[in-house]
Amino acid sequence: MTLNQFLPLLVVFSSLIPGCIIFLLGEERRIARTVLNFVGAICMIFFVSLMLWGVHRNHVYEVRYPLIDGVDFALHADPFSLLFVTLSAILWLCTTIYAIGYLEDSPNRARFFGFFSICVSASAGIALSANLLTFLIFYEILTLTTYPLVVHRGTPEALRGGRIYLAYTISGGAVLLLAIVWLRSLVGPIDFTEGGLLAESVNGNRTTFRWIFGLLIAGFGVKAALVPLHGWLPESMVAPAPVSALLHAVAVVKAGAFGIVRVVYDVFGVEFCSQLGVTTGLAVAASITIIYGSLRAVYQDDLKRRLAYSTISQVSYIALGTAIAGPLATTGGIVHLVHQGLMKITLFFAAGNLAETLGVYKVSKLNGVAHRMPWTMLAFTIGAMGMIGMPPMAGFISKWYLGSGALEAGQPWVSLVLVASTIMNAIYLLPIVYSAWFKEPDGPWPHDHNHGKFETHLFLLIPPLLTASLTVLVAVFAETSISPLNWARFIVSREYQP
Amino acid sequence: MSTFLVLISVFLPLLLVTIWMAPCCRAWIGRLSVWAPLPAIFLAILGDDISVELPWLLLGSRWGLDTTGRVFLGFTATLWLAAGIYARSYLKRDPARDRFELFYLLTMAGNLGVIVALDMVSFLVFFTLMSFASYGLITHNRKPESMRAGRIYLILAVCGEICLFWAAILVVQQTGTLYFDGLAAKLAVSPKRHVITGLILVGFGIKLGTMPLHFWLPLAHPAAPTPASAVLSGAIIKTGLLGIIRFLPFGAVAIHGWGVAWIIAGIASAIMAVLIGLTQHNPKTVLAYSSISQMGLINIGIGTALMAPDHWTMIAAALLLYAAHHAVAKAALFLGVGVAQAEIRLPGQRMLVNVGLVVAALSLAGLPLTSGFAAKIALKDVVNTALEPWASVLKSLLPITGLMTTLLVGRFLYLVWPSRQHAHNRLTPAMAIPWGVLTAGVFAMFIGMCFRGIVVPAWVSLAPKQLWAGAWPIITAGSIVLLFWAKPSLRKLPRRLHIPEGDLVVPLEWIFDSCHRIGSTLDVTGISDSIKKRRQNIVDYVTANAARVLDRIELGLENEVTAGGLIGMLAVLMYALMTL
Amino acid sequence: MSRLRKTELAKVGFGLIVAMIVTALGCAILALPGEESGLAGAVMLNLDQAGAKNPVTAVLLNFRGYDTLLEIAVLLLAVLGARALAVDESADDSEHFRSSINPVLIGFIRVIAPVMIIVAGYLLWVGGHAPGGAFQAGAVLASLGVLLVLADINWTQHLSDYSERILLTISLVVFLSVGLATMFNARNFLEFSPSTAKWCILLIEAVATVSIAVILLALFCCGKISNARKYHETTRGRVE
Amino acid sequence: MSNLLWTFDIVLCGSLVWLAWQTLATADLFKATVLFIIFGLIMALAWARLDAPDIALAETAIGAGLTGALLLSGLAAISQPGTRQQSIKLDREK
Amino acid sequence: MTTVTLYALCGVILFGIGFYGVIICRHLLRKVMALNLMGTGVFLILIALARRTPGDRPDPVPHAMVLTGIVVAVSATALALALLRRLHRETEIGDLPHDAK
Amino acid sequence: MSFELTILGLILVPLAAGIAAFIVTRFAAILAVATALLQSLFAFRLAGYVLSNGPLRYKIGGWGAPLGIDLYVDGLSALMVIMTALVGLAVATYSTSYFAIPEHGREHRSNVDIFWPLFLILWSALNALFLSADIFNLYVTLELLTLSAIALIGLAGTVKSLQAALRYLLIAMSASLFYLLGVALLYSVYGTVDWELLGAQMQFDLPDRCAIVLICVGLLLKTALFPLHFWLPAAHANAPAPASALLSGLVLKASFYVLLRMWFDVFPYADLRAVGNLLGILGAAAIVWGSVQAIRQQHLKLLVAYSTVAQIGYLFLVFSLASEPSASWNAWNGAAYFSVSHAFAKAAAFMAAGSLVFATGSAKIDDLAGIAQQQPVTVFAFALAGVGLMGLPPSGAFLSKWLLLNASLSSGKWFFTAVILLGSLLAAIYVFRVVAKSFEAGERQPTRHVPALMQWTPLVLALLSIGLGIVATRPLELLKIGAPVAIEKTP
Repeated sequence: MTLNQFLPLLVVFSSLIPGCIIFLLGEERRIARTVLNFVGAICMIFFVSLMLWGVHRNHVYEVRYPLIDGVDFALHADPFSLLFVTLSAILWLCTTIYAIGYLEDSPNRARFFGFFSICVSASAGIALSANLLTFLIFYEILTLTTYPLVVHRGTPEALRGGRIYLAYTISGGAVLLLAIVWLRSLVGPIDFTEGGLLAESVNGNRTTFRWIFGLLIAGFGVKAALVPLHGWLPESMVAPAPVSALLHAVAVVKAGAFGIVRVVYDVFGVEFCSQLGVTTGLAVAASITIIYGSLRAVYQDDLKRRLAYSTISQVSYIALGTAIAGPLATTGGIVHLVHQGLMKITLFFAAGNLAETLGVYKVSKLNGVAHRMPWTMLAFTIGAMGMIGMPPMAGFISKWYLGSGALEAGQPWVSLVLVASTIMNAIYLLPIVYSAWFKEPDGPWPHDHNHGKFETHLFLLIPPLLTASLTVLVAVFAETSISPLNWARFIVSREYQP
Repeated sequence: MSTFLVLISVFLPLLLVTIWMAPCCRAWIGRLSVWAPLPAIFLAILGDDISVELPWLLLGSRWGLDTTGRVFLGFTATLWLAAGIYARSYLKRDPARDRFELFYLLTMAGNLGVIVALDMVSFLVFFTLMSFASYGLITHNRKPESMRAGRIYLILAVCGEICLFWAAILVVQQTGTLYFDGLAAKLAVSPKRHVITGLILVGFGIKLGTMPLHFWLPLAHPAAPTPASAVLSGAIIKTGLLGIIRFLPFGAVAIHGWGVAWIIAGIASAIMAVLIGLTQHNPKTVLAYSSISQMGLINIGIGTALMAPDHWTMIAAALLLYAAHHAVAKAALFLGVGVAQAEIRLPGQRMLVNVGLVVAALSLAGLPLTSGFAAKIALKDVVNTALEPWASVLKSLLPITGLMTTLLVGRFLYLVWPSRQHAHNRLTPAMAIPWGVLTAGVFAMFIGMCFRGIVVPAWVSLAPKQLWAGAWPIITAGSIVLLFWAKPSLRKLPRRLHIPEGDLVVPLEWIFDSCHRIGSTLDVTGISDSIKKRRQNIVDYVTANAARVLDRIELGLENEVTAGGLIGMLAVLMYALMTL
Repeated sequence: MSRLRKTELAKVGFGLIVAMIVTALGCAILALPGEESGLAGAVMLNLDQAGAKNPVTAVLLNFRGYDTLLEIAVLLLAVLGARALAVDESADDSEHFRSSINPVLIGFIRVIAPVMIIVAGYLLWVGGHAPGGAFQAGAVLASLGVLLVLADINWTQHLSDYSERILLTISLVVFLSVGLATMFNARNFLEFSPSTAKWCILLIEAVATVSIAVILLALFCCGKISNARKYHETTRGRVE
Repeated sequence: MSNLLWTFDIVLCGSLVWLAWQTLATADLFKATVLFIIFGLIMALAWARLDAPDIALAETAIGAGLTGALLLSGLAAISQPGTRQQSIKLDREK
Repeated sequence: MTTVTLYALCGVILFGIGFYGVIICRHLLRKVMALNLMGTGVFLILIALARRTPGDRPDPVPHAMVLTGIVVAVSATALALALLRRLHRETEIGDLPHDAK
Repeated sequence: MSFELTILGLILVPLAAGIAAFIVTRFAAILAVATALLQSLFAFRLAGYVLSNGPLRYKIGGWGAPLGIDLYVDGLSALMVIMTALVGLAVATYSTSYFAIPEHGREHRSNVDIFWPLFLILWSALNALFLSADIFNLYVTLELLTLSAIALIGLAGTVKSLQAALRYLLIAMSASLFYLLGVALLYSVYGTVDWELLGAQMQFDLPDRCAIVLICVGLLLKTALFPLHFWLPAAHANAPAPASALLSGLVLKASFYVLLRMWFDVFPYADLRAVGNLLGILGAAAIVWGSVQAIRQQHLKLLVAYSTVAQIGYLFLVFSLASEPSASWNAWNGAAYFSVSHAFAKAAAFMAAGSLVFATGSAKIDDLAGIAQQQPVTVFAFALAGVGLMGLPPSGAFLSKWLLLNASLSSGKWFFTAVILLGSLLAAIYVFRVVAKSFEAGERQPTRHVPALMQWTPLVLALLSIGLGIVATRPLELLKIGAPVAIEKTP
């Protein structure tokens, strides 16, 4: 089936083409833009569902196109890529809705939505990449197209944020490029292979491979915001809320985390990684990140910065799960990719609602905000609870698997990390919930925009509630066959198959 | 039918919560929520032992009913129903009644869910729901002291959750099963059972108010509105016991160390709580300390069970009995606080109220012919099974606890005695009936137990020796109480000896605050600012100089003589490189 | 003082470097083989088919005619460049230039002009078999033009800009056309048949002479012959 | 004969080098230009000596003649004051 | 040393002088002259070396090349002078800003 | 249409069109665009011939080398011709609008009309250069190229442009004479100027060495390799925008092409390892120095011009990298492809810069604040071209850097690996300096209306430079044809 083979490409195009058309439409064609966005998002979900169906039945979806001899641009749908692409597709839809509400009446919307859509295709591309080169291509496209979104407001802070963002990510990209070229010059084409590409045919110098692994992790670690490569993330929180929500909670950081998982499992292979002894290093790095991120989050008064540090901490769970290297931990890490996305996007949506509707940016100004915006804060609360890992929220499932995995792999020290992180999660998230619900407002809000019947614009309200419900649903229905958890297990079963 | 009941008892409150979200529906949800525990009551009475598999839910769930569950469900649901009815009236004029109902329903859902959950994940889910939702009940009136109580409660709840989470993960990892069914046997052979037991005991011990993890309780329970206090003290703290029963490998293996530890903790709770409680002047705080002390007795039972796996069946029955008894009696007392403080017009009513209060109070102390009496007897059997020297220690201790409990309830009665209180509101039937029913339940339970043969042999327990054994501490203590009551000089003694509510929390808070103060006096931002500034200076200096150097070089390169020289030198160099 | 010394030092240093280069090149020259015929033999061998007896002309217009074509383009380019840089100042064109005509110069030109034209024609014609050719002839004609300009003999007023452009480019056009015309005979570009080569070369050279003359003159006049007077008002003063 | 020619060659080359150097070293630009033209004429001799009459002709006409004329006219042009001084309208670079 | 080498060496020296002049001379006109000297040096080398043929007829190919070269040189000179004039018109300077002063 | 007509058409059609455009000024622009279209057609046809027949020769005048002059086309030259055709087409299109603006015509209309013949002759010269097999003919074409380039720079008419043009002229002419002297030496040793024949006979004697040095130095000067780049920034920055595009995009590539040819085809047996390393190190220095200077510039076009200095450095890495047999194939391909992709990106960048300068009426980067809102297309074009300059995927430059990196890694020359990566980072800094400025918020004066062609042409060209990364297989396949024997053909 020809169409089948092109499905991965269609997924990428379903947001790329609307993005390009949006640029051409210009600023004023608001309805056309909205329709395009939705059509794109829905098409993407449709194509992704088709692939999900197919991959479950072991259909192969692959597009391969030689760039130069022996270097292919290749898209490939495997269970892991579909996990990420599904997440992107669904959250894109949510965020599109949100962004339409959020950016009402602000300038440069065509630019915003154009780049936004291209970003989504880039992350879809990252998800569907079949080799490291393709991954790198989309990774860099993602970097570039995110930049205009980060500096969207054009204020000095935005420009500064953008500068820092670029400084980190472009350097990361360069390191990645180096690593990929190096690896390729040693072992030839680098297609992602379940169980690891290098697992069998390794005769090179161990130290060389360790270096390459380090470089790869450093390259991905920039986007995954591994400490000390995390500096860009809090700074780029100056972006509009939908950007922070989708890109910095989901697409960009996840791209990094996704890359780390790919490298460990599909390039090096767990076996080989443990032989090299690099997994412990990764686990330690991830643990430090988790602790450090949480610790910093506690001291932030700016809501989005607090969430940003929380992201730094939470995304490293994925790396941690990968590094612990056992079926359970990996399941936890992989499923956290989805879960963290859902929870964090909820939090960001809510934070954006507060900023947009009430002009509230600081944690210290949140007293009683839930009386004014109960639904938003309900979503926030669910997200926050999930982050802490309370059942029956998504975070619980992730932590459950990570914890079990750590024990299974005989690395009980990881559980200490998780405990510390959980406590700090509670310390930096619960007070927000507490002051929003249980304190009385200090006075009138800085910029209270009245949106009529609802507490805020309807488009701003639906997405967080949607993602919050998903946060609960993915955990409550974790054992159903369509749940992320089951999909993660499916992925892991393939990675660990003999 | 039972399946349906299992599901509906949990889902009904949740469903009501969902509907509550729509503001227009809140009024009738409020009315309806009172009856939400009914399915659970039906289930407890009529249901079969059943387990419902819900493989799609969470990580694969199993809900259902077993003997333990039935007992717990019985008293829990009853308490919720009573408290619900009571609350309708009690909070009639409270502007935040909607909010109360929300948390009430959520807590109830959690509480009922915990009981029907037969797998760890569901158990944790409902336990969490219950724990966090009850925060809303505790902080209902938004007074600073309530908020403080809530904060401390929340901190401990989170810590407890973490312990339980890790315990659960360890259990699953060790046994490979998520279900309680057959867990004990598998856990008994696990090398990590000590760690697990520790985590479980700490996690649930917090809920049970075991010393030294108890300090949230005297703050939290009094802070909640009276009906909420009733369920908190009556039903919710019992889930700690339920959890311990569910998780630990009772009957399969002896975990001696923890058993001893827990017995000591239990003794400490039983005695210390009374001593501290005696100095309180808020009747609800006194009741809270009483709960701690009563739970101390339960903890003694748990400790014993850890030592003596062979007697588990008996101990379990005793513990269940004790839990049920305490639930009903304590709830009756809490509701009684509201009743006693209400405006009572008719003297007959006053009499009834006074009698009811005294009966319920003494039942706690083990007054013969009440459920407390049966519970104490059962407990005596339990402590006999403990290893020496604990068996003898405990045996001699039990009457003392009865005596002390009597002192404490005496203090309570003194504080709550209706004639002395300023009336808050009128006593309505909606308040009086639940209270009355629960108070009567103290007797009813005893009778019921006798007839059902739970207290075996029925008449043995009523033998004069037994009666005396049950009565003498009460009489002794009662006399002391009356003495104090009568003499005004002695009456002031407890006030002078007053220990702040939450005892341990005071030094803890002080330590925490001190740390915080010390931390904030270290001017971290100032230091980092100065570093930043210095760094900026260096950067500026380097940039400026680098710019000058770069300009110079570029200008130099643009000088044609330099350029020519470079061309020439390049040529010469290339030639040289080729030749050499 | 130190600055001066620095400059001097730089000059000396650079001089040394140049000296090194010159030495190396000198060595290279000395190291060359003493006798080397290059392509002389090949040229002589094919000379009779080249349409020109003068080997230089043969190389220039036949063997390496393509170079010559491009070379004329280079010349044209120089004119184009000069035109691109020229500043049109027709407004400044006042009459006071007229006063400075030197009668002696005019007389000299009257005598020399026909001679130069004849010389040019001769050079052109003789180029086929002896030294001479379009470049030399064109240069002679251009010199005449320069003289005319210097004498301010306003012969250009009848030359429109348009026809000037045609004159400037005609040699290239003809060269290209001839080259393409050879292709109709199933030959390569600029591949003259031995029989017609002579006439082709002559045609090209004739036209080239005119063009080159005009181009060189135009270069002297900053790209535009019609501008000549204005530009050389000052030069005249100097030369005289 | 050969010696004579040899001497001639040497003198010719020497004068060429001397003229070239003088062209660059003379302080006066006009003098330098004239020297350059003379250099071109002498060069024509050298071409002739090297059996390159075509080039000799071309050098006389173009190398010395036209180039000289160009240089002279250029020299004359730049000896005059410029007609516009620094009136650079569109030069925004700086 | 033969005539050929003599002239060739003379060409080399002219080339050197020309290059030196292009770089060192300040005035643009002189630079242009120096450029021409440099070119003449190259041409001289070419023609001199072309005379190494065994017979008395020199190799005509370099001759043709030199003719081409002369034309190129004059074109370049003309263009340089046109630039110089225009520059002088605009600024009245005869050298370039960064020359050695 | 036959091969003969195609290859001749590539050289002669622009020449003829140039003449026509000179005579009939009114239709010059249309003529140029039509020629440009025709050229693209020719160029692709030529590539087609090369792909199907291998390297081809065409004997002008029927004599054949060594007596006559041959045209020669192989993959490399065909690719260069295509590059010229596409960039030229874009420049032609852009210029129709650019020179229609009165401001760019200055007060002298007639001067502007000269642009078209200059442009077309330049084109012809480029094609002639890329298709020539004769090193003396290369000299003539180089001169043709240089003179037209100088005239194009002077076209701007500003003092700075005139100074720059003069300096360029002096340097480029000296460079040509160096080259010519080298050619003279080679001819006097081997009696031929056909590079294939030369390549077959080349020794490594003293005169050969001198010739190699002379030729290399001449071409290095023309290609503006650090530290001989001093003439470039001013010349490229002060020319009219389309001319800058041509100069940076194409003209530099011509001299580099000649050097590449010489190095691998004419001097293949010379032991140039040490010199190659020297050139590589200079290239690395160029990358760093050019980038650093670009970062420091205050003027947009100067920034782009210094970027050229930097990017030229990448090309020269090939001379060092290719000396290792294992790396030579990648290095050679990388350099060749880099020059193509850089041509597209740089031309686009210069044209976009020209549009921006026109729109704001200022050449300063600081005056671009907030222009993204008013000139989104142009800014986007600049940014895309910047991506091409940075060598981020999927641009053509990325693939080139990929190849170069591969080469540097497999040859173990770590130093170059580091420099290549560093160059990308530095490029990112200077590109995003501009882009970030254009995003800056705040009130700004309304900009002038930029004609549509001046907005979209750079964008299309920039997109092409990105697209080069996607369609690279064909060009690389083309490059294989007639690739020098000196490089190992195993990638």
